[in-house]
Amino acid sequence: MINEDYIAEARNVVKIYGKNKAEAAKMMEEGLDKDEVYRKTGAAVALWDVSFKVRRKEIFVIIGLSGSGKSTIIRCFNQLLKPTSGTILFEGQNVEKLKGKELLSLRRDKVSMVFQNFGLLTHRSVIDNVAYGLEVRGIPKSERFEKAQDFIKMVGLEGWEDKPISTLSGGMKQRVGIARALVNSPDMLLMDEPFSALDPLVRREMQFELLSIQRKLEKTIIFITHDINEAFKLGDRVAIMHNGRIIQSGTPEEMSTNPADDYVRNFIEGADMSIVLRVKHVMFRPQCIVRENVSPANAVMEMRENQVSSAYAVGDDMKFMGVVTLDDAIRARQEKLPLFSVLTKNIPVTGEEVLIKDIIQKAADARFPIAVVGDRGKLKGIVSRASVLSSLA
Amino acid sequence: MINEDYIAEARNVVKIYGKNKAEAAKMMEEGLDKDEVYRKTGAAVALWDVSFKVRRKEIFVIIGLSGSGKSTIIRCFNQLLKPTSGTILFEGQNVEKLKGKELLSLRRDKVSMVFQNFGLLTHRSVIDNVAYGLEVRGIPKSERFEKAQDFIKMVGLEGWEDKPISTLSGGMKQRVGIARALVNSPDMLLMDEPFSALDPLVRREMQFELLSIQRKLEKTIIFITHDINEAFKLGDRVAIMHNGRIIQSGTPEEMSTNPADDYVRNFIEGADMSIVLRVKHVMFRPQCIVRENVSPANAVMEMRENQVSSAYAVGDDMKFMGVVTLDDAIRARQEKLPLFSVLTKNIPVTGEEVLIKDIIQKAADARFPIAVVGDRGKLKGIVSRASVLSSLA
Amino acid sequence: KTEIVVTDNGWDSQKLHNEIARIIVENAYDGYVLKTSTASSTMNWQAIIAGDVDLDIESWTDNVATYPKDVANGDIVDIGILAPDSKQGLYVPRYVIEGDAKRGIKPLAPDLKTVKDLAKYHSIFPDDEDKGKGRIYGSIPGWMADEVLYKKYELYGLNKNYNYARLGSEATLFASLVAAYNLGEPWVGYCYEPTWVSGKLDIVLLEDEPYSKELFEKGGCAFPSQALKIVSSKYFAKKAPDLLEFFKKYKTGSKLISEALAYLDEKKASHTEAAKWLLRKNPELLDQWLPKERAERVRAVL
Amino acid sequence: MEFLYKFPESLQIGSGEAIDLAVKAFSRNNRETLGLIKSAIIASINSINSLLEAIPWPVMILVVAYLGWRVSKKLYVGPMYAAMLFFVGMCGLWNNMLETISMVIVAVFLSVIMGFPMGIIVAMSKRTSTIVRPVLDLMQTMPAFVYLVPAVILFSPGKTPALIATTIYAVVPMVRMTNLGIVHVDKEMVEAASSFGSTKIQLLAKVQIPQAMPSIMAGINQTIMMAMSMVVTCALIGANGLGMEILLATNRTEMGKALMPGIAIVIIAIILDRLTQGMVKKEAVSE
Amino acid sequence: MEFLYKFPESLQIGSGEAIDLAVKAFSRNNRETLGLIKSAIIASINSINSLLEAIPWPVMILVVAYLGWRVSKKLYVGPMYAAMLFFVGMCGLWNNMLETISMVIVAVFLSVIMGFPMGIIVAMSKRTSTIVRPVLDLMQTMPAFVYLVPAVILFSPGKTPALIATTIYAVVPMVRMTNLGIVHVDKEMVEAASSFGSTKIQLLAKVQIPQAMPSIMAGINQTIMMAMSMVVTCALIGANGLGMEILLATNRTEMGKALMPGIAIVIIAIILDRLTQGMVKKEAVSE
Ligand SMILES: Nc1ncnc2c1ncn2[C@@H]1O[C@H](COP(=O)(O)OP(=O)(O)OP(=O)(O)O)[C@@H](O)[C@H]1O
Ligand SMILES: Nc1ncnc2c1ncn2[C@@H]1O[C@H](COP(=O)(O)OP(=O)(O)OP(=O)(O)O)[C@@H](O)[C@H]1O
Ligand SMILES: [Mg+2]
Ligand SMILES: [Mg+2]
Repeated sequence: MINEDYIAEARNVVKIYGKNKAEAAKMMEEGLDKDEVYRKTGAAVALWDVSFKVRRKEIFVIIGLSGSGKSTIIRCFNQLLKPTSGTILFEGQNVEKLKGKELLSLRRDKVSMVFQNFGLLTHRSVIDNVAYGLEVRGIPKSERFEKAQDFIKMVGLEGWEDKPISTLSGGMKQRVGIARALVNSPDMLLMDEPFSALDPLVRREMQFELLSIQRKLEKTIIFITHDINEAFKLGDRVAIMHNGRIIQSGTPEEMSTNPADDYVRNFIEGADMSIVLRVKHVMFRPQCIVRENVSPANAVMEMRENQVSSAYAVGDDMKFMGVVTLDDAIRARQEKLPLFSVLTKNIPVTGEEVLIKDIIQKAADARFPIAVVGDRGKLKGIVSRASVLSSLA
Repeated sequence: MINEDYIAEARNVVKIYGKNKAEAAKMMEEGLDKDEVYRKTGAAVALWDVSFKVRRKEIFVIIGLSGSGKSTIIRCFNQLLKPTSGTILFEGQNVEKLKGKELLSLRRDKVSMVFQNFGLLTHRSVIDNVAYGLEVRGIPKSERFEKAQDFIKMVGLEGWEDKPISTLSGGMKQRVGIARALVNSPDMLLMDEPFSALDPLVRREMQFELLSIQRKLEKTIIFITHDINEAFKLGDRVAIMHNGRIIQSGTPEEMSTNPADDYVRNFIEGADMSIVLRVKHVMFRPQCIVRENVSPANAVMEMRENQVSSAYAVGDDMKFMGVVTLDDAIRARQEKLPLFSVLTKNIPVTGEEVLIKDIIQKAADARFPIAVVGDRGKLKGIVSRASVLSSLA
Repeated sequence: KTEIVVTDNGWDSQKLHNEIARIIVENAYDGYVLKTSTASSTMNWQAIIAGDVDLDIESWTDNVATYPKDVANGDIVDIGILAPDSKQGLYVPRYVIEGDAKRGIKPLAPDLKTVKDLAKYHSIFPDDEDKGKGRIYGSIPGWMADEVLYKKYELYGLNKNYNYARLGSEATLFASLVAAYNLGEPWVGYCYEPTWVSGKLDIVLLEDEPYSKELFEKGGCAFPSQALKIVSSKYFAKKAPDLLEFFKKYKTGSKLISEALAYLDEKKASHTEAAKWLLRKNPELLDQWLPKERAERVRAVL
Repeated sequence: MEFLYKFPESLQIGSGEAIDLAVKAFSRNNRETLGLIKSAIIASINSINSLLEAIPWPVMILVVAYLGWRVSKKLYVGPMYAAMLFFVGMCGLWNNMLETISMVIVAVFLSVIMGFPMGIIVAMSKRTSTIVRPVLDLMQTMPAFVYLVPAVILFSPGKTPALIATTIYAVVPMVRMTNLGIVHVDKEMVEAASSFGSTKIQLLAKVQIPQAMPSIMAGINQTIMMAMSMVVTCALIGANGLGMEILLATNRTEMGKALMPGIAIVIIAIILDRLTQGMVKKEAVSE
Repeated sequence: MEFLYKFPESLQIGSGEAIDLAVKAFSRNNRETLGLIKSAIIASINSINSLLEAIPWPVMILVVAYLGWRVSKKLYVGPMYAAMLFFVGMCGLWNNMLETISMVIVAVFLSVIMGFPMGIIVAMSKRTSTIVRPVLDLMQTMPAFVYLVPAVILFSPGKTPALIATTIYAVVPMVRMTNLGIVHVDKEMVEAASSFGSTKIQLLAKVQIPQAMPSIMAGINQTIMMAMSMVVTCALIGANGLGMEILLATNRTEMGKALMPGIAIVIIAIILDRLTQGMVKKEAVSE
């Protein structure tokens, strides 16, 4: 039942940039901080003692802030970078020992990469970029264009095949990079922030596509992101990097239930803000407030002027009374009813100090934004469904 | 009570790139599609009949997909672009009519911009970039450095003052751009996707900072984003653009309650996925499953091998029985109890077709991921709090 | 002190003449210094016309296309004749005719005496760039000698079997001669005496019809034994009337100069040293050029 | 204190006569090899010259006008080029022009096929580049006059030494600009292409060279300009053509007459440059 | 069919004697103005020359070695430059070198202060650039020989026409590279700077010029190279210095002797280039 079939592994990988590598390594061993080492030796420690195993057919996500070494470690897997020390294994083989043809074959057939900054060939058209990997393998033009075509379609760029790269928007470029990596149908995909430039609609679509490809074709994927939500959504396992080290790795579940330290906890908060944010953090002033005892005509005018379709009604001392909709106010005006008689009264209310997680359901169900009241029922502000949900992102 | 004091306004602004502008405009008037017009005339219509007013001291957010014309319209406000037709008013003055010194003064004192691609001066240090706006106004070095220092601190770049731009990561560059615009203390800020390169932690901080600056100094801000959550979080009013037109504008509340059309609805879904996604979209296979009738020792071993601290117990036919924690299983092994006697049974369950919004509260409260069961209580998968919340992003 | 500027067009005999003149002007007279204007002959010629340069002490006027016109206009003033007997024409290395036993070169054209004889020998002066024809090196483009030679080349029918190759400068013309000499290969082309090449390499002037004025224009005869002239700008006479007297009398000869040039080359001496050597060896010259008392002042510094 | 202002004579070295002797000896000892080189160069220049001479002048003018239009896509360019060539003919310099062009074409061709790979090799390793850079400086500043004489001694006057001198001078910008172009290819792009298993040759052919194209084209432009600027120097060692006309006129101080071949040289340079730039650009795009 | 292969003589135009006469007349009519220009140029060259001559040679060698080390930050560079200069002295060319350097310094200085603003102006408007580009081609390919004679007629032989010819030739790369650099400044950056209300001058001084610095430096490098490559041509019109030594040796086909000043020229070119590059780089950084 347990899948212990590892396809790739990083073993005590260290990467140091600059001179004085040996000295820097010694200082790191003595437990000095990366920044301190940099100040003393001028050597930048990008990775320090990084070890992890990637299971066959899993999505292994690496997260971490900018500069934590994510791009550096992923680049070691196809030997774009050589570790200063430590080994990278792929299918049990030390990647660094691969020579000439073996390395070419690793890169051509087994491992493909999607680059953070796209790395597209600006002098080529979209399809020529996508087909590049096939081209260097010597596959004839018609065949490679056919294959490339499929993947261009998959990433939603049909019709753009012959366009030069410079005419694409950032998101489109990123999708070309994704198609280019997929077309090789490698055993392992290295994806360095592949969705960062996509807008939310396309991003969701691409995440879905990636998952279905991965499940269908059973690829192994190492996926880098700095978005914890994406990490948890896609990752079978997730590793968090910080300052060139892996702080914790495990399933999203483990990670969120047992964060190894404050850094991880802080990171995970990003995914689950509902347990730290309170109502006061997300509430805002209602656009339009009317006194309960004004005339309905007055209320209608107020709403029209503010271009809203509902208003919060308050009594003396700003006591919250209910919501009046434009339709109801108009009806009251016509039927000469007092305003308070048409108030919608079953508006959910909450307090300023309530945790967001406790009002999620309320907010999701509510027809109107929830009213936030203080002592003696005083209207403090309102919380819309949108503001609750967006605070969680 | 109603703030009708407008600081800036776009009136029927049209921007067409390329030749045949007149022809293209005519076709647009006849109601042709932007793409069609492009195919027929070669002229790209970036903006078509865009009108809106920006109130003093509000945050006016423009959202829309890539290429919808957001950057184009915002650039008209400080005359980096001249509209093909239509007028831009600032403080009641036609910006296009400003000449020489008047335009300089508009740009120096009244309107500052944060650029989508940062637009930093790569030959200058961080502080020299931030102080640039003051420098061109002729403010002496010590004074401008002092001011710049404050804003560098504000965006969290203390200690990086003298670093060259090339050593900054993307997110840091963006923050320099923000500080540079703020240091001028303009009446109006134009911000073109100012937070897109920031990681979630920093992004949340910057959003908070921006809000507090805006509230404290009472600035007017035009803010562009393609993130609906950000738009709703920051915007007093939001306008959605599509293909060079404004489709709808209003408060976040109005927008989410009365979307003008499917395009808007689709966009807003981005903020509120809980009403479209179902449990089956976010559930996953539990890491570790044990049969109810195995020995506790067996369960412990299974959990250890999977490196998890809890397992889902199933009976015959995969019927879901409960969750066993590692601690309980160890206790059972010691005390020689059967496994089923230590099961935690009050695990919330749900069905595959249930809407996410209906289990948000459940998921947020649950100690363990919710079990998803099919007919006859068969375990189909589990849904963790993290996966529910991340699906909303 | 008054500066007297003389041309230095880059060749040795002129430098030597300038140095001799310097010794005299600066020692026999008071109040003068001699300066040289170093440039190509064309440029210096223009400078004399403009009055920026005073004198050309060794002027190959026959090679200056505009000479008659410039004299007629009064832009250039003839002062005197420096050497009456300089030669120019088509030369071949002696070994072409007589061979050179030491270098193992057989005589290739033992009967080559005159320019007209060349017609028979085109195959021994082959043009690498045009197989089957011979090559004659003409004079410097733009010189009178070149125009005359080219007419001769056509008049004598040499154009049937020869190409007329022009090189752009004396330096390369002489280099081509040196190159051929170095290899012991045949070479035929323009040269003149006195010059360091004729002093250093053993070359023979091909004979031609005796000089006559009408024939010469058409290229039908030998170059006259050319007079090297001293020319000045139109301002010089006013500027230094006493020096004018000296330059009118200043006269050397081909043989004298060739000797001095040989001395220069063998001893690696400077032009000043060679000039002093020449004046020491031929003390009578000073008396021919200068009043007695001035001549003594020069002798004192030799 | 005199010795502080005059470099002491006692420290000075000889006049380098050894070099003269060495060159001469080399010339004597390698007559055949040198002869072979010479005939190859002459044959190539002459064949191009005969080719050009075989084209009737009105045809040539029309062809250039057509190419100019094709390459620039501007209507006025064709007639303009035609007028420029016609002007050269009107100056009576048509055949001189053909001679100069054949010379320049060979020199530019040699410069490009040598300079291009040299530029690539230099770009590949930093060590080569530290060695090659001063050599390029040398080739560019060592006055042609210095090696004209040895060239004449080795190859006898004529087109051969002229071509060699021109090529030495004209190859430099080709090497420099090719090198510059390849060195500045975006690192990301090279990395991406490598990551898909490109061999070094594939990397060069499919990524680096196409990316370096603008710089390489600037190199070709400067190579043509440099070759044209050597035309008069070549005339000094016996290469006929426009340069010789200039020398002739200059030696006679006929400024107006010198100006005409001067303008012809400029015209050729401009037309050659614009045509090659256009063609290279096109090829780069179609590729 | 002959007429197809020979450009018809009937179409040919005269020899341009009018130009000769015009130049001569101009020279006669403007003697004073020309004289003023001449004395200004000669004074500037001579003052630099006297300045250089006032420096004892060991001091100069030490200064250059020190600067070389300061600028390159490499230990071996100082002794290397010192050895190179010492070699020039050993060849007996110290004073010739000083003369050449003073000439080149003035030419490069003039080229830079004229070419730099010209490059900026050309970069500002597309129309200027279509006009200026062929003019630059002309300046670069029009053989110096063509305008040497008029220059001599106007200024008489010597340093003045030499300086003018050198400057005409050397200013071209300065204009080209400055233009190139400014045109290629990132549009975003210019836009951002404008958005903060920079005037055109501020934009130039604070953004475009600093950004174009690498290209401008390449321009200075090529300007120095071009100026050095004109040294011999200058000697033809009477500028003394290393070029004259080369001409003298060449006229006597003394290859070894010509080589020494040739090497000296290369040495000066390399040292001048490296020092200016280093200093400009430093200033650009410190600014
Ligand atoms: N060539 C280099 N020379 C010196 N230091 C480097 C070099 N490349 C990377 N580094 C350093 O290594 C560290 C890790 O960089 P890396 O690119 O792996 O970060 P990352 O996690 O991918 O960040 P991001 O999210 O911004 O992509 C950084 O601190 C960076 O400064
Ligand atoms: N210089 C130009 N020439 C032609 N078309 C242009 C030009 N600049 C912009 N466009 C077109 O105008 C449209 C709007 O561009 P704009 O940059 O305003 O988009 P945007 O909404 O800011 O997108 P993004 O989110 O990618 O920044 C696009 O379709 C683009 O192709
Ligand atoms: Mg990265
Ligand atoms: Mg934009």
